[in-house]
Amino acid sequence: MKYIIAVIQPDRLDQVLDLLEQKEIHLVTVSTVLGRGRQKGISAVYRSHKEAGSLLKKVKLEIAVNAEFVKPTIDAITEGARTGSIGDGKIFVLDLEEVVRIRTGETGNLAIG
Amino acid sequence: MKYIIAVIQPDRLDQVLDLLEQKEIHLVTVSTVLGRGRQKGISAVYRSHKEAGSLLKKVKLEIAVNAEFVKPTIDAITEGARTGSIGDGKIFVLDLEEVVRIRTGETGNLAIG
Amino acid sequence: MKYIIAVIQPDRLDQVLDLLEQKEIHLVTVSTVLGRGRQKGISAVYRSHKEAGSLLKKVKLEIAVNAEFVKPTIDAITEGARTGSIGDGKIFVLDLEEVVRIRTGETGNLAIG
Amino acid sequence: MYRMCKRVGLALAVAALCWLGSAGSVTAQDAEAVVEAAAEPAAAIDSGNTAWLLASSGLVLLMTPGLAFFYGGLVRKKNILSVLMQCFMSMCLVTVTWVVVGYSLAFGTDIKGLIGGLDYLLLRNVGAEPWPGYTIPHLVFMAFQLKFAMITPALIIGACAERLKFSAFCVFTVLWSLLVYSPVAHWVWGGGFIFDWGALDFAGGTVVHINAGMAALAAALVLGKRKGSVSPPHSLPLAVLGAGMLWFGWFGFNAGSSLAADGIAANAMVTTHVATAVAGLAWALVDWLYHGRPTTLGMITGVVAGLVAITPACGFVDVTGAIWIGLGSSLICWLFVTFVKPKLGYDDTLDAFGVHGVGGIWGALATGLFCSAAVNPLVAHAPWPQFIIQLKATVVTMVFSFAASYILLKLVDLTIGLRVSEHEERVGLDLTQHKESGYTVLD
Amino acid sequence: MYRMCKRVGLALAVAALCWLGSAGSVTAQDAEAVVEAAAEPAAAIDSGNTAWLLASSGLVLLMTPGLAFFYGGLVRKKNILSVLMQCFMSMCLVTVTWVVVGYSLAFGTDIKGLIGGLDYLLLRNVGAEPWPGYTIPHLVFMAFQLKFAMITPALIIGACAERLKFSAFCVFTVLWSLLVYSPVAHWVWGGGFIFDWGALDFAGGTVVHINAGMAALAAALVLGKRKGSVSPPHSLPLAVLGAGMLWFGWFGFNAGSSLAADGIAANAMVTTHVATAVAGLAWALVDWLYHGRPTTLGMITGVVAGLVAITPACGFVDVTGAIWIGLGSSLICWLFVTFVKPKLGYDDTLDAFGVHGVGGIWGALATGLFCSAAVNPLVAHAPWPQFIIQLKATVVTMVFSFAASYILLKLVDLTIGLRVSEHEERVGLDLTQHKESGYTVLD
Amino acid sequence: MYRMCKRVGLALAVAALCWLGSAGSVTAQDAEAVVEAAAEPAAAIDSGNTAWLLASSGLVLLMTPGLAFFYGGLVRKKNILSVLMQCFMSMCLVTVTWVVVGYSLAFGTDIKGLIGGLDYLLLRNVGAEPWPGYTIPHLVFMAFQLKFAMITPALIIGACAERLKFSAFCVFTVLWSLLVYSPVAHWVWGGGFIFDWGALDFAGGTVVHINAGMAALAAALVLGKRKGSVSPPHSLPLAVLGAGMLWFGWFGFNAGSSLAADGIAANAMVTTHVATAVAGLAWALVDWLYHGRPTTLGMITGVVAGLVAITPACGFVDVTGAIWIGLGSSLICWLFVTFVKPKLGYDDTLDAFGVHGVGGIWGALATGLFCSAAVNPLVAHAPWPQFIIQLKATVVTMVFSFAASYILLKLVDLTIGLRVSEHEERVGLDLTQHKESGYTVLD
Ligand SMILES: Nc1ncnc2c1ncn2[C@@H]1O[C@H](COP(=O)(O)OP(=O)(O)O)[C@@H](O)[C@H]1O
Ligand SMILES: Nc1ncnc2c1ncn2[C@@H]1O[C@H](COP(=O)(O)OP(=O)(O)O)[C@@H](O)[C@H]1O
Ligand SMILES: Nc1ncnc2c1ncn2[C@@H]1O[C@H](COP(=O)(O)OP(=O)(O)O)[C@@H](O)[C@H]1O
Repeated sequence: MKYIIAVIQPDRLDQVLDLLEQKEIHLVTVSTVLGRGRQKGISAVYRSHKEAGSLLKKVKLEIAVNAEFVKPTIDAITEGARTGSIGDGKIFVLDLEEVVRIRTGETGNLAIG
Repeated sequence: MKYIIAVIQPDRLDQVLDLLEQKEIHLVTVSTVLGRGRQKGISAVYRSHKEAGSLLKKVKLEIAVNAEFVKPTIDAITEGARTGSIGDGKIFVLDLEEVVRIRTGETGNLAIG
Repeated sequence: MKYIIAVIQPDRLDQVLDLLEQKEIHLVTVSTVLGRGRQKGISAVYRSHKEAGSLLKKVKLEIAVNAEFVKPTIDAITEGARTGSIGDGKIFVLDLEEVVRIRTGETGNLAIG
Repeated sequence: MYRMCKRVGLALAVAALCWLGSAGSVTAQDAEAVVEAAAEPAAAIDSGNTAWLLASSGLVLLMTPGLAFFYGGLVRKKNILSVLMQCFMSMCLVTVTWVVVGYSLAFGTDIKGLIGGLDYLLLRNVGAEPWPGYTIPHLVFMAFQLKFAMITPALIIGACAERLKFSAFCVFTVLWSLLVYSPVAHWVWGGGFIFDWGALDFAGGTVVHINAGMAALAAALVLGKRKGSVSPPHSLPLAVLGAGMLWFGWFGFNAGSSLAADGIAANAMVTTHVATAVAGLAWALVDWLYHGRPTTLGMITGVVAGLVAITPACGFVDVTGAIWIGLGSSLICWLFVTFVKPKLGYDDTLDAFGVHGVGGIWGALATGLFCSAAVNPLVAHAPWPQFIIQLKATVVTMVFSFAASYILLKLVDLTIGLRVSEHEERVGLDLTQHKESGYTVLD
Repeated sequence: MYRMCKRVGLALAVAALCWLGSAGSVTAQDAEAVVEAAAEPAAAIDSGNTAWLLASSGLVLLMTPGLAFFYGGLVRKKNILSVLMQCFMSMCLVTVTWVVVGYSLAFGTDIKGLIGGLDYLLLRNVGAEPWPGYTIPHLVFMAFQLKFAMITPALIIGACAERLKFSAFCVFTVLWSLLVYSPVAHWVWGGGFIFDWGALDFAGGTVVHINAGMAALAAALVLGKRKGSVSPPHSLPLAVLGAGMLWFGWFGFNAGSSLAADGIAANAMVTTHVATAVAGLAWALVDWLYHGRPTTLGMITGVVAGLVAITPACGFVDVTGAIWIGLGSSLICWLFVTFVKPKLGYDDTLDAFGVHGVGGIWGALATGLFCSAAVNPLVAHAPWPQFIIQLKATVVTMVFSFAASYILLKLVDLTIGLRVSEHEERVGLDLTQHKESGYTVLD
Repeated sequence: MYRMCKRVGLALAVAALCWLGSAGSVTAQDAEAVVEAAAEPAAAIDSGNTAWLLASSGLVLLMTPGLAFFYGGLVRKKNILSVLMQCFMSMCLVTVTWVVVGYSLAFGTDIKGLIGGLDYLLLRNVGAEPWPGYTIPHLVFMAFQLKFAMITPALIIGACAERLKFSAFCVFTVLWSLLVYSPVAHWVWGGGFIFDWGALDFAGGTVVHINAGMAALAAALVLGKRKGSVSPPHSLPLAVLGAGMLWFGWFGFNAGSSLAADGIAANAMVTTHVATAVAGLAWALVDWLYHGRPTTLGMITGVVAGLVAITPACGFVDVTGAIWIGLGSSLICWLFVTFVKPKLGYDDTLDAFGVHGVGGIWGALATGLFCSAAVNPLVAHAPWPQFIIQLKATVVTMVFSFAASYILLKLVDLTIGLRVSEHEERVGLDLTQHKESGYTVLD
């Protein structure tokens, strides 16, 4: 089982979620983050005081999947989130040792979906 | 050492934190997330425009523990967060290679607690 | 490759980001979290009703790096975030199996930076 | 009632004239003379007084949104809209009931001191001619009173927040407005029996605050406690905004209740302001002493407690009286909320009873202690005898409001149910009662 | 125009006097007599009327910030400042155009019924002397009208939110204010041809709401749809705050339009309030029936729809008329927004046309159905004939506003471009148009 | 002072009458005649003027909460309550000091041009009778002035935000209000020596803005810089809300300062509005030119700068003057904040000096440049001679306010300490000074 973390542009979220849905990956956890990357943000100005604006708003997805779903997941995210310009984001894959479904107490491959 | 990530219903947080406390698991990091799961959300209506409402508010816990604390942690979360209805959430266990306590520079099992 | 998660005091963020920059670690994902740790929070009072205040505002950093950057990263965070008083936070190091840069589809060591 | 009001109005006019002119020493003859002079020509509309009452009506209108934010900032994020919606619904519903029949029940020709007749049904006979004894159009008087009728049921929301079913709220508000508010308004202001006793209530200590406060207590008892632990206010800045709007609007509430832009209005504005400031200060200081820090929520709660307590008194007491009333209100409400409420164990979510009820009772009684004929010639009794009258008025209002509200609440509970399900409470009222979220998380 | 206004003013004064005095039965002689009496001494400033108009000007000023929050709460977080900024910019820009020449175009000496002359260029000849036929300083009349001129272009923003370029907004607002608003204001209020037809528009149904609504429709069509999916309101509490400020300020808008603190103002305040409450209630109920729950956004939308529709009518109809107008407005706008708009497929982001346009059209027509000389002697026709006049006025305003706005928008589009780039739309207007973020995430 | 005020009041009344009547050409005889006529009957209360002053008092009251949000939106999330709390505390504390002795020091019988006597201690002798020379109750005048006294110390908060100890704030505010505000108010308005020079300050350019601005500068210097880097505003929408409330309330501040609903009030309202709009526009344009984008914070800062600068002038200049004053204020403040402040290196957190101080100085001087007897007959000098008087008044106020504030701040610093510990600053003032959080994170 793998734990996939992806950081994407906020406005691509709907599209990524749709594509994941199409590939039967329903279960996702989403949160808002700030990212510093290669993308240069627009520097803000407050009463002539400039703010670097290096931290940009991004959305983070976390998806736990069985091994066979890793590729479809990465594909769906890549397809949905790619705009081709800097700032599109990254996908990180970590190993996941165990999963427990709180409602039933089920564990492992059974619990993940 | 393990890194435990749990996604639970927001209103179960207090109970889970209490139970963790009872099992001497004091150190926890909490954040708010949105989750898409089996639970069907209530679709919102804005001037007759319907919003799917598939992303529901959840709370995410992150707890780094030594191996012997994995089971008590999972038990506490399961007990505190279970309502028996869909949407109760999941617990994910990842392997944790190293921990550093910033204040002291201590590492490993010492630093985790 | 490693996936480094650090929880620090909110007001140390700027300093940590600067130090990371100096060590050529540009790419970071930041989010706000609440932490329960050894630090005792200030209990709040609302119309004479006391709130424990055990959950304190913290900032979480996530940084994916190649192996050789693990130490510099930990050093930068430790240096920037340490105040010497309780609540300074922790650094967690997890193993990272794969990285994908969404824009280009590159993977692995190439994609991380 | 008509005649009575006219009588009072003239007396007031006389008094005001005398007071403004020669500062005191009203002789019976003076009064007679002026009454006659005043009786001769049909009282005309005065543009200045009308201007102030139009402005005051606007100010009091703003108080219900103000209250919505004061309350709304104190609940959880997931229930913010339910509070705002209930406040706005109260504005809409009560406008309809008031215009249709509520106003007539309150201010129509008195029937045995108990209720007004149906002369003003659907605002029949309510037009641009002066409200008897005053120099403002009857329609303006009606509109001004309407704003009071609107905010009173909204005050009760504070006790029911985070668990009241919206449909139950609507039904209860309609019933309460007609069966509790209008009668009490009639008794105290419309020429009813409490009015006849000579009870003083300048701007609504009994009619608005005790009335709503007792209903809130009944509601907290009938509804029961919220599930789970108490949550901190989700946005204190919103609550502070609400408090600011309330303070601002309350000038219309209190100084407008003079029904003229005159010396009494001036006095009401000053006493209102001073009592409020003293009360805000006092709560902050007690928090400071007892909890080690002055809290913002404490200060704005004190501000509201001061506004509540000075309401019945503002046109009858001087600045010294206002200081004592403000101070007393803050201390009494603070003691109540800090020590008594936790003992009693009911869940008055936002202290609607603890502040409006308790502060209102103090204010109504204190009016009897500090009122002075030097401030307002309508004050017919010396402080202590007046206090006894105030006590009677207070007790009657308390008993009636509590009992009637309790019965209405039970009735609603037995028919359509008062409380949302545990699941709905958990998910939040915004989504389950209104299919909306207050704030987005993403974007 | 001057003379015309004077004539109307005197007639109004007469009528008001008669109505207040003997409630009806105006004979020609009475009128004559009073006209003469009134004509004799140069009409003086009345402090009460002036007080009300000063206060009303303040209230109407507050409406543009109110609108800013009503609209601002409904957009995405990343666009909140763009909405607030456009509203404030509208206040600043229109103040300048109005003072320089806009006021003169609207209220200067009539030229062939089409436009005002340049007598008031840069406020020349606008001083402390009374506005002809009234008892308030000319400067106050000008300032009161200015607030109307300020908010009207701000209403259009609702249709363009989340994609309009800021520079284009500025240019369009200046042009529209001078070339569309001032002419229409002149036709209807300044002695122009619609005024001559005898069309009734007490406080701006045609001038403000239909005018802005049609421009909004044109803007939605010219601009095209937003990219991506529709987002829920980022902060409904902000929108509710805006609605509360609008309701409060609208009292100045409507009751202030009597230009005096008199019975007509009282009537306007009451009808405004009642129509608003009924409309808020109605929208909530239709949502309840159709969507299963009453929504907060629905209720405040209904409130605004009610305020819009009663605007032209408030000084000419009684409470019963107000109830029907409020009810009708809510139902018609609800049907429009729910069924018609999705069919038509244009992207009127915040329903500026759906509420202000549609509600304004209903209100202007309904004024013809419910107006009554018993309420206001200025009503010269029976309902049906008046309806025909209203219909003509409405159609003319609709056609002119739409066509002129469409041309202006196309012009701006062809020269500097109306719409931000897709990238800017994605990142949000706050950062790309104003180099700012509404809210911080950290800290 | 009493007599003096009476004299001025009568002169004003005369002037206003003449101006309204025959537009200019006041002969000495006219004045004499009217003075006598006016002197004959005891001046009575005018309901219209009183209505406007009651409303204005309400409007000015709302400005302090408005300021609270304007400032509060600009600080970090963790310090929002500290700002709101200080503003509300200023309202409460100053009310008490003002009623007890502050008002008397400012407006009591003049003692050698330096300070008022104790005739009004605890509002003794302040009642419903007219304020000498005017037609509003003395109590209303006192209440109106009280709102000015309340907001002035609150303005200073802007320079101290995010690091001032709350206890120090309280002590400083009480001392400053009595030892700095009341004297300056006496000198300029209460018949003191600056008043005798003939300095013009219609609504508080010197008394409120220069006074608070100089104290803010002193505070920034004494307190030192904040730790760490500067943070962006945590909620610009809150700041915009505050700006909207300020603009709205400022109408009461400025047009209310006429103490009547007359032509001067009308002029004040119009000049205030125009200067504000021009200033808002100007700041936005300069930002656009210099930073590439017009910013929302820039626009609302310009709005406030315009309001500040027109304050002393609004009743003495015409619209053209207002345009120049607004424009000048925005440009000067912009230049100061952009280039001068960063050079000087002190940490005036929210530019209390940069906007209120600098804008106030410009406004006070510009009053001397643009004032005109055609606008207000109280203008006794031609522009240039008047400018010299204004200059003297400005310099004296600047020196006194800075020096006195500096001394008081040092005194407080040496006794109880002005600044929170570094740890407290890090954690935030809300939690450490008030045991509260502005917003919840969870739920
Ligand atoms: N090595 C990393 N560790 C943590 N977060 C990263 C890393 N690389 C990228 N990110 C996240 O992804 C976002 C997009 O990265 P960026 O470099 O701007 O785009 P791109 O991948 O297209 O070059 C960043 O803002 C950051 O939040
Ligand atoms: N495989 C997964 N990957 C990421 N998040 C998940 C996964 N499964 C569940 N979650 C999170 O847990 C929440 C609850 O899951 P859900 O399926 O609704 O409940 P249950 O576990 O009771 O069936 C989801 O909203 C989502 O945030
Ligand atoms: N074992 C852990 N699991 C998850 N989060 C932790 C753990 N230990 C520390 N944290 C996070 O780090 C923060 C700081 O920890 P704390 O114990 O207060 O400080 P210190 O490390 O200086 O003793 C906590 O508030 C919590 O968010």
